[in-house]
Amino acid sequence: MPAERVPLLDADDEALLRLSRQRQLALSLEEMRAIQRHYRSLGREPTDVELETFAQTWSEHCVHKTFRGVIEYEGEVIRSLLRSTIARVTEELSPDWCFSVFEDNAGIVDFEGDYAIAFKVETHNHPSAIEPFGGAATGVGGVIRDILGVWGEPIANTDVLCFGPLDYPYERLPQGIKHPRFIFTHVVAGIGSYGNNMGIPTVNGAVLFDESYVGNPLVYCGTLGLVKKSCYMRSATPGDVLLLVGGRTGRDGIHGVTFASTELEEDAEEAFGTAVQIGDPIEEEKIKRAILQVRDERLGSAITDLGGGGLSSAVGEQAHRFGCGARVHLERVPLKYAGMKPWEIWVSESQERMLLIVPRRNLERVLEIFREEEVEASEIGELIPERVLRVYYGSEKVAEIDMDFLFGGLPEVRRKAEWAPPPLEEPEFEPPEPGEALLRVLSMPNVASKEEVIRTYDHEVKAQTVLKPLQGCFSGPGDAAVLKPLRHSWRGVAVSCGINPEYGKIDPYWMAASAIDEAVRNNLAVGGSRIALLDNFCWGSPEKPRNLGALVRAAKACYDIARAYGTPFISGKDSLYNESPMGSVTPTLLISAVGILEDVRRAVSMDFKERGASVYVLGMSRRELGGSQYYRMLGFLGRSVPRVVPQEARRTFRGVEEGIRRGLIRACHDVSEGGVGVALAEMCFSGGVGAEVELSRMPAESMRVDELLFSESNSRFIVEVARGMEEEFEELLRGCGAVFARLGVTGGRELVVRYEGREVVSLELERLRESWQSGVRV
Amino acid sequence: MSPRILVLRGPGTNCDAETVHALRELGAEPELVHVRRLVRTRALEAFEGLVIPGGFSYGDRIRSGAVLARMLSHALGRELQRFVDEGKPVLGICNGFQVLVETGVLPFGQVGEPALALMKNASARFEARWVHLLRCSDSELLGELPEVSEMPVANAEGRVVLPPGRAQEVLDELLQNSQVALRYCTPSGEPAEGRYPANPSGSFWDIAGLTTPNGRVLGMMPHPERAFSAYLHPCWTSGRGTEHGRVLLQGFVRCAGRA
Amino acid sequence: MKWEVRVAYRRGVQDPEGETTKSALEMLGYGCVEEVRSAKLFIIEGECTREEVEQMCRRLLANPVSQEYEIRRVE
Amino acid sequence: MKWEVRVAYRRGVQDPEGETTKSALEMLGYGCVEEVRSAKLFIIEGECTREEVEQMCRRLLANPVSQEYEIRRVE
Ligand SMILES: Nc1ncnc2c1ncn2[C@@H]1O[C@H](COP(=O)(O)OP(=O)(O)O)[C@@H](O)[C@H]1O
Ligand SMILES: [Mg+2]
Repeated sequence: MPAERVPLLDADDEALLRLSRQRQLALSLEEMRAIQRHYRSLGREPTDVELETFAQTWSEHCVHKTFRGVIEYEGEVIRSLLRSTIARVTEELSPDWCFSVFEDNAGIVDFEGDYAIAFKVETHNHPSAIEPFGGAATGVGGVIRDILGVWGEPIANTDVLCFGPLDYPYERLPQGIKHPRFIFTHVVAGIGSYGNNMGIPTVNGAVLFDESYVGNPLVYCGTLGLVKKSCYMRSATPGDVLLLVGGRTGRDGIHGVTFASTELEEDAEEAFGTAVQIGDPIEEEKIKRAILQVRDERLGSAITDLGGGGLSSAVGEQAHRFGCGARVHLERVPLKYAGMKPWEIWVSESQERMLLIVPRRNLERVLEIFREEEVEASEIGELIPERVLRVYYGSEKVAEIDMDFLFGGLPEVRRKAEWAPPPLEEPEFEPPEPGEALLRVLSMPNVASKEEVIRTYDHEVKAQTVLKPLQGCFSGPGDAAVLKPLRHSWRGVAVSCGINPEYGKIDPYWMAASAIDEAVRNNLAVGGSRIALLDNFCWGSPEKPRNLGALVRAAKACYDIARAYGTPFISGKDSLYNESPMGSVTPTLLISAVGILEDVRRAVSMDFKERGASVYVLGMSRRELGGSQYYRMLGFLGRSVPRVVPQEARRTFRGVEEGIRRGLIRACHDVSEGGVGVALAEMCFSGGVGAEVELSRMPAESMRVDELLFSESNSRFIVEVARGMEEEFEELLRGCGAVFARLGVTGGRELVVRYEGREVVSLELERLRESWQSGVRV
Repeated sequence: MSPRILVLRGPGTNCDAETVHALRELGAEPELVHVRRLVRTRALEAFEGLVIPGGFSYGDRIRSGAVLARMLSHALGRELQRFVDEGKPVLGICNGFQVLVETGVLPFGQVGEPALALMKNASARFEARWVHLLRCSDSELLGELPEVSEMPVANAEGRVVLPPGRAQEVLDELLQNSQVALRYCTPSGEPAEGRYPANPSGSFWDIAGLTTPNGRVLGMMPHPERAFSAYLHPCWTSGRGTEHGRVLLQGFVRCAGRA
Repeated sequence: MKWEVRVAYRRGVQDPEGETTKSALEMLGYGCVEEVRSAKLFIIEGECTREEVEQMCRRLLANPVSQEYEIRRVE
Repeated sequence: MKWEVRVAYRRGVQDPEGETTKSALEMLGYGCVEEVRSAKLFIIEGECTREEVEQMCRRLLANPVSQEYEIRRVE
């Protein structure tokens, strides 16, 4: 099965583009020309294996051309958006507790002693659009391998899912697009199946609905891992063996990377049918055991997952990282079936495979470990001192690529970005009755209970989940999960997320600011501190200047807010071609946060605990209902998007952190979608304890009662303070300079809300809960 | 004396680490052994107790527990039968329960054809939630477990099905021998009577756990190792955490200590 | 040779997958559906005799308490 | 009327259930088995037309990207 020479030297521009398209290379004319120039200088035609290597290594998915390229934006020239915003936060903060940031498959922060925590979030959008079960399942499998790829033991999963409305009319679905309900049920089943089978608890996430996701759902999958710093091996040298472990290689998943870097079109099913995979979690479970054994015996010198681009990227990137080259023998790769071409073997993205690099003296023992777990392990080549990638198939050399060109020859991408505020107006309307409105907001799909999803995920396997996604005796919506990953220590990890694409429709800057704020406050609410962030951008094509403008604005907010909060980014990812025949997705930024608790026994859940305790609101409420669930329920978007005032927020955050540390706070819930009204209702029915509050006491701009109830201003919390502790608590908050007010007391079987003494809401816990539970049905 | 307990695993077993940890903390000497190795060494005899933990052995393919069960009864059938006959304690948790049913060991202690089935939950879904359990037998394996206890379930196939047409007959036999050890119930201890979510799987007669007639083999869908510390309980933040899983496992370890 | 083994719930045993499929179809507006039952199929290739396949069913593929099986030779 | 819908993964898509079944059968000593594939069956009763059943398959029962389905009228 020989490699093919691809005639490139004499091709004109049109022919170059045709070639890129026909072979699904997703390379631009500029890039094709660069390759052509390179081969002209070599005086020979490239092989198909070589061409494929460039397509993979230079794909948006692998090198983030947009984020690292040049962007012209409002007269400004940005060189590498990534370096000038996201990574800059971490660089400037340079916290000594960050063990590894941006260079590995996952970000890693110190935890306790020799232990560190790794965290990574990925997306698997296009595969989930066409094969939702397999796409989501392999999304989970893939991000777990990212953790294995830093020698980490996976300890928890997260998932954030964005779908079209579940009641979307079938008649309006374009050809080839699956109904949101079909996608929803199968994505949830896929995520549950992979995590449950592998025995990794799924502890945090979110589910959102918006019309723009009908043609292109978003599936974010995250995994946390436990890393032993003393067993973190990254020091490969020439002569070390390349060991391919795990499942067999097949045609599946070919061109997944270029698929992810292309817009979804009507014929996507046909064109990228091979990108579809189902996944085998049991295979990955076995691999995990073997890898952890290799880790504990310190037998490897490096490791990486096989994800996008398959062997071509994994081998190339590792060789590059260690400043050497590699020799690979493709005929040694175990195949699922005969007849695969060398280039197919080289770029296949078959699931459940990892690449280990092993000093030759350890090889025998490593192979024995894999045999014990019944996992195939094959020596496919080795690292070599020259900076060149030599790929063989039998005796034939099918590729010889200069590493410096492969990793340095990519023409700089230059794009234009623009942004103008959309022409939006603040609505004027007769406010509905507040109690009625509260019940309706509680059942809005984005607010309503996701219990039916959450319970199909095992969130307790490993017996480390101290705060679960559903909290309180009556299963309310927790802000963050808390894990206790070490047997010998009470130290805990808090995991949370923040996401609100509604705000992005008004201004992506404030959407990003709000997402960071939400992720951080969710984490603080359970007792997390020393928080690190991950960013995941899901955007429409960056070749549309408006999309790119939105991206620039969001990235700038990431810098401004994270810098002000002192929360470094440790990892992230972008997925930039989320387009379907129905247009671009709403720009969507997910921020995930990981924090530390000194002692999990101090963790705080969001449910009200006892009668007669004091209820406080922390933070300033503003008249900013643009993008709120309340407006959405009434059919408006508005324009007064919630902003963030970092200095003010930090004072509130300090109060919460310290209040929890001192044990003054018995219950804590962040105020997010649905505002104070929803937060209070959730705290009541989760704990089975009612409350009576007076809204006029809220520190707020002047506004109507319904606005007070449903404004989604950032950086706010509702807390329950134990009886008798009020004074100490208030003193603490004053000391922090935080804005706050005591709103009322807990007790009874109802939520009673007054405004200047007049009762505006009076609802039984049961009714509140029922509304909340009626929103999303699987 | 600390009993040696074999904790069996196969590909896809995934609750082994916490199970081993729990047993060790209770003073036992757990040893985690891969089924292939057990088949090679046939060392079952050397242990005082056997635990088959939860998970998805062989991916729950064909039926949950079926493949691991066949592996046991085919390659180790005689050893397993002897272990059971000698009255050494055996505990199957969740997937382990399914395995014991598929080997035939539960409910009548005979390696062979299964006499009942654990089928897909009535909801047709995997489901993770805490349940209340009614203690219905004085089997030593349950230790000091109170009349009503709390533990979490997490499974897709936990619905006990007795042979259709003969269900009542078989149930009567089980009851006569006091083999129904645990039933799903309400917080106040009334049997769930099939009602969701108190009975999360739709299990027949609310059966959550069964023993052999001599009470020495226990299979249960709920996970005691996940109810091992108060801070794993969903209401611990309200000061209402319990440790019923620890209590139950203590009973098992004590029993193994005497074996 | 090619055998098809079909494993289905015995009558009288609840078939949750069939039931949820039915209600999902109803939700989609297919009022015509009266009942849905689910079953599993194993397609086994190889030189196996019918007795061997019978045995496989009894020993592994079906649980005799809740399931029944049917064997068909297709090639 | 009674329809039988058979849904299976397309060739080339991994079938872990089939693979595990094969190796379990081998372990039990059935050396004759060369390949096992798994599939799902839905038996739908009711006055539905073939077009309706076709639609059910496309909308709910199968995903044409990774699976193929076959509809048979049995009664
Ligand atoms: N897809 C999901 N997977 C896992 N947990 C989820 C998922 N969706 C929501 N959750 C959990 O449900 C709880 C409430 O989330 P959510 O409804 O988004 O509330 P809020 O908007 O108040 O943060 C959280 O614990 C969250 O982790
Ligand atoms: Mg929240």
